[in-house]
Amino acid sequence: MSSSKVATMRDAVGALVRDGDTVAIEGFTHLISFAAGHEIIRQRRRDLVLARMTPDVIYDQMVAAGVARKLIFSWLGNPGVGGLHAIRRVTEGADTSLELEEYSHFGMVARYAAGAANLPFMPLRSYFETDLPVANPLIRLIESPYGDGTVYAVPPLKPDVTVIHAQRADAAGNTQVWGLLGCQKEAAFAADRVIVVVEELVDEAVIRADPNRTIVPGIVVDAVVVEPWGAHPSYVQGRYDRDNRFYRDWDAISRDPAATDQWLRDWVYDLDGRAAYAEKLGDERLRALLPSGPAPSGVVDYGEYR
Amino acid sequence: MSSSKVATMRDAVGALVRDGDTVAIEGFTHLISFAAGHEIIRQRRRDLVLARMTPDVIYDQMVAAGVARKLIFSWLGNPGVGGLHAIRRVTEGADTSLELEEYSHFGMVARYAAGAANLPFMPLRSYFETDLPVANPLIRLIESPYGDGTVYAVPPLKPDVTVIHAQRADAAGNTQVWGLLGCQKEAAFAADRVIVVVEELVDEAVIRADPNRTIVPGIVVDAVVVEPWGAHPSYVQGRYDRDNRFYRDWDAISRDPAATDQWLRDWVYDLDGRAAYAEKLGDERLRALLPSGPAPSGVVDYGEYR
Amino acid sequence: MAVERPGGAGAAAAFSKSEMMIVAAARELAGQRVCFVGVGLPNIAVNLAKRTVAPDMELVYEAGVFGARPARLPLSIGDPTIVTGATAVTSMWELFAFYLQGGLIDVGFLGAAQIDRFGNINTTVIGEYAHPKTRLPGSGGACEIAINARQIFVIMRQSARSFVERIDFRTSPGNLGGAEKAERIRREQGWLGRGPSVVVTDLGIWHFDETGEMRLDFLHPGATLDEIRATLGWDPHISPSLAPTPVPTPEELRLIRDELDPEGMYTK
Amino acid sequence: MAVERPGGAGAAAAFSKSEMMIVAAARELAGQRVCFVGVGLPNIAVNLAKRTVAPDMELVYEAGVFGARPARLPLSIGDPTIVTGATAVTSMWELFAFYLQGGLIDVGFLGAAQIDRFGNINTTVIGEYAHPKTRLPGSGGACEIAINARQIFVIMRQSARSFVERIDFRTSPGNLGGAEKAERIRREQGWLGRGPSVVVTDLGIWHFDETGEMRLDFLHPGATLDEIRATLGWDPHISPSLAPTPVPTPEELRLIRDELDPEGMYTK
Repeated sequence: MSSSKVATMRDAVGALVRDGDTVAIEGFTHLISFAAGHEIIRQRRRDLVLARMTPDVIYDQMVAAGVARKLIFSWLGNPGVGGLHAIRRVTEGADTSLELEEYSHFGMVARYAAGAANLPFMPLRSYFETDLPVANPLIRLIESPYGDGTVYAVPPLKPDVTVIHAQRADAAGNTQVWGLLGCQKEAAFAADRVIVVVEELVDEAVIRADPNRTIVPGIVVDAVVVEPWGAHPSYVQGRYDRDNRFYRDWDAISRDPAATDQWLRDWVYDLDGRAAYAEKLGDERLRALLPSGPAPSGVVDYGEYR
Repeated sequence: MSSSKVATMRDAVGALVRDGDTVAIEGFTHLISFAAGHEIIRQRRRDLVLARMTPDVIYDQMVAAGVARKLIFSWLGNPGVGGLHAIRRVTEGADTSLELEEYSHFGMVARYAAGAANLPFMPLRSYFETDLPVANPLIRLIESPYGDGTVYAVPPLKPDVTVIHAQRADAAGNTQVWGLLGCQKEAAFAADRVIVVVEELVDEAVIRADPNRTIVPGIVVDAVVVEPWGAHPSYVQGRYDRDNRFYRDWDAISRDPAATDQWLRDWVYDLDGRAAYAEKLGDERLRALLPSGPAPSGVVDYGEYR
Repeated sequence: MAVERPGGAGAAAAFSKSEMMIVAAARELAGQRVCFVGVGLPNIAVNLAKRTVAPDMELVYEAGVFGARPARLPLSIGDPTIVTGATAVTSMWELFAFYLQGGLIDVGFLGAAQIDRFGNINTTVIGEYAHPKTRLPGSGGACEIAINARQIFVIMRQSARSFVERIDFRTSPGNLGGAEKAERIRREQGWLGRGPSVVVTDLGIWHFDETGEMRLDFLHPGATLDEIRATLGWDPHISPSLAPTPVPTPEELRLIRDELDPEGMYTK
Repeated sequence: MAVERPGGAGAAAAFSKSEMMIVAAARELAGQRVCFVGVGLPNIAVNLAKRTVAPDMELVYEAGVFGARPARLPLSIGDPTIVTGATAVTSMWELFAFYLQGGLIDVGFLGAAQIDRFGNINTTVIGEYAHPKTRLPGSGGACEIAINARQIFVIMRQSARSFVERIDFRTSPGNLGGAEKAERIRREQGWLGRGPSVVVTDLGIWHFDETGEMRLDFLHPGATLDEIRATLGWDPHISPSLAPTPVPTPEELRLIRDELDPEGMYTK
């Protein structure tokens, strides 16, 4: 029905991500588009404002590669492992060359929701009696018009580009996800441009067979990139597991600037894309990440009504 | 895991709906619990504040039966047919004995969302340059703390009881719906007590096989009532169709107070519950409402991760 | 009610004023991408457009459906047929917040009980609010559709009771007191909507001119300017290049009569 | 680090201070209904409780999961194993708005980098905010968990650097400057949370007394009061009825070592 938006990662990033953009690669531990992050590094974008609830290893790599001037975030770490050392190097001590704009998780989600809903602010009950509104003056008090006190507000976040990874989409960009949903829907609707990266391109009929599963409609999507293993070392529910080994390995790599540079050369600059990355990881490594068995959802019936 | 909340409709309404309560039977055209409405009539509750985006035929019947003192709503009609005549009789001319509190659809949804999220208000861009804030002084202006103008706000709506109908739930009240979702999730989370009425009681394992399909968790549910055909003349996606004939028939019945009373006697007071109602409708009528064929969702795989 | 007319090619069938209105409204949707479907007459007009001039148009129903492909014309705007085979089903919160208020709707298609020359709409009460002569349904989603959809199409029958100098209640804003004020308010408050752009009635087609007032651009076959003037409460702007509305094609009539409204709910 | 102790019935195995801390924290969850699981040590403590003292407890993960049944201990708090077989998966908006801010969470279980005597928590920076000595992860969900969960449990290792007179940044409010102010603020602002109720460390178990300050109620086997005093930055309240923490059972140790943390990530 709609014309195809299917593109290569190189073309999608080339056309849709510009120097100076605010870019959100979203996905809360699940479905993080490392493939898009690496392509942005490879195309040497500069001065990006990188927004993400949890910058994670992907933004540590992007910061190490010099693409970012600022982070907007709510939790800055390598979950279960420790710190993000490339980011720490430019945010600690005298040399704080990377600008930080910091919220809580709910604050970040509320910012995307306000952006998606075209609201000037979103109220929430967080931040009272904390130092966060001092650290970030964009967190502001607002009085209830019903005379029952004050709450805090956060401003809308409208990325220039949001990138999400998903199990599947059709060529028009109608996108379905199961497992953790994070704030991808809000981040996609809030953005000016949207890149959807999927494990599998499916026929429109697959999407239309289960419309409640759709999280982002094609109407807000600019490009659909088909990139199996595109979320590694993050994971895709039902497809492959989180590669915790990589998250642990990154701790040592990222503590050493030379090792970090070498890693970027070996795994990003010297490869021409995700297929080469997956090949370099090797079958054995990938096979070990497959689920131990299936866990089918079951079928529901929408019924035919003529 | 949790003990069973399964109850009869008589017991659930008897224990959970009290005179004077604010009651929300939600479901936007889809999944309207006529069964609960009729049981509330049968138990002769009084002075209820009835909240619903679209009061529909069910609230027309409840108002005709004298259970309500007030409506909170956003669209007061018989969709595609015309007016709600029992309600019109007590809201027009000199005899306006039923109190009305009126919003737009988004305003009602935002009220439930504020209630569910324990917020003192929810902002929205509706109402500017309309007479609605004059008609309802609870719709109030609020200034953005970012100096970019004003928007309107609505206050939280926290029903004493919310009733929702669903395709299925387990005995603990974990509830799954497909098709139109309306504002049921928000209305359930906002309420003090929740009654879930289902077409089918399923094992916990059915729910856990597809956790993304769950709209309301058992933790907020007080009673699970199993009531096949409980939404008629409303419909249940994949189970039975909307009985448009009844919606049209109600127009004539409800224009005549005597016919309305007779209908309430025949179809509510003189029946002891939904099974008798379905029997009275008859097999032929019910069979005609079955979908013309199946429309299966397909299966997705969550994967086993040990 | 029915008038006999020569068609473009060969003799046309007889058609009713309601059929002409629905056909004219559907045609106005040519080239539109995303349409928010209101209850009643908009429902049949939009579904006709989807089958004729706008096959790629995405239908959005406030019930929470994007990309609906109704296999039949639903009586209500919530119906199982708008879900089965749709692109996406969402909560109403997301539908109103992200799709409508977020700015994705090109055309909001509304009905009305009363309208004024500036396209301001009343669907709430006839008479005073507290003790109305007639209690109408109220806003539903109309108030927010009027503010947030990029443009507003209206379909309604014309009568002295409905096309009035002053509406009894402003449920949904149109061009307020005229184009100048409307532009200023929309700019100041950051509305995404540009307001009403067309009103299709059983007598003709009105667009909005530079003053923000509706102007009659097409007169339906069989209708007269006297009839137009007798069915509204102000002295209307008539286009100097007023043209006759092209009559319904046999295919348009077939779709209405055989597929969309076989019981004649909308067209009698 | 390991100490040898006689168990309740027969000889107990040797166990580490970290194992004692995790076991003590898990036991505090007995009788709790809904627990919000934080990253790091809370993750293993809550998963141990689910397998021992609180089998019916619902685990909530901020990633958007209610009623998780992780088949393995996830390294991160987002992991496919917390989804498969869970009761409900929601967007994070709904998780934070409806489940947490809506008041459904009985216990929020947090870790911390710094804590003061009133249970105020810092997970943002060591040093000044603009040019920190150490940049920590920040709030994540901790700030809103501290405000909205009915009560807060903390698990963290005790040291002079972490148990401080003044935290460098207040990420998550505890009892503020003491019980009186905390009660007033909570009442005035309608917080649902009653604040911190227990801090479990590698040396003992602290609850909060009527002044809002933490009080040592249990001392772990092998730990001494001198060690307690050497690892905090204020003169601590010690319960007059201070008791030794019951040692881990063989089953608790088996669960930690064989099922939850076979690689010793949390317990070395």
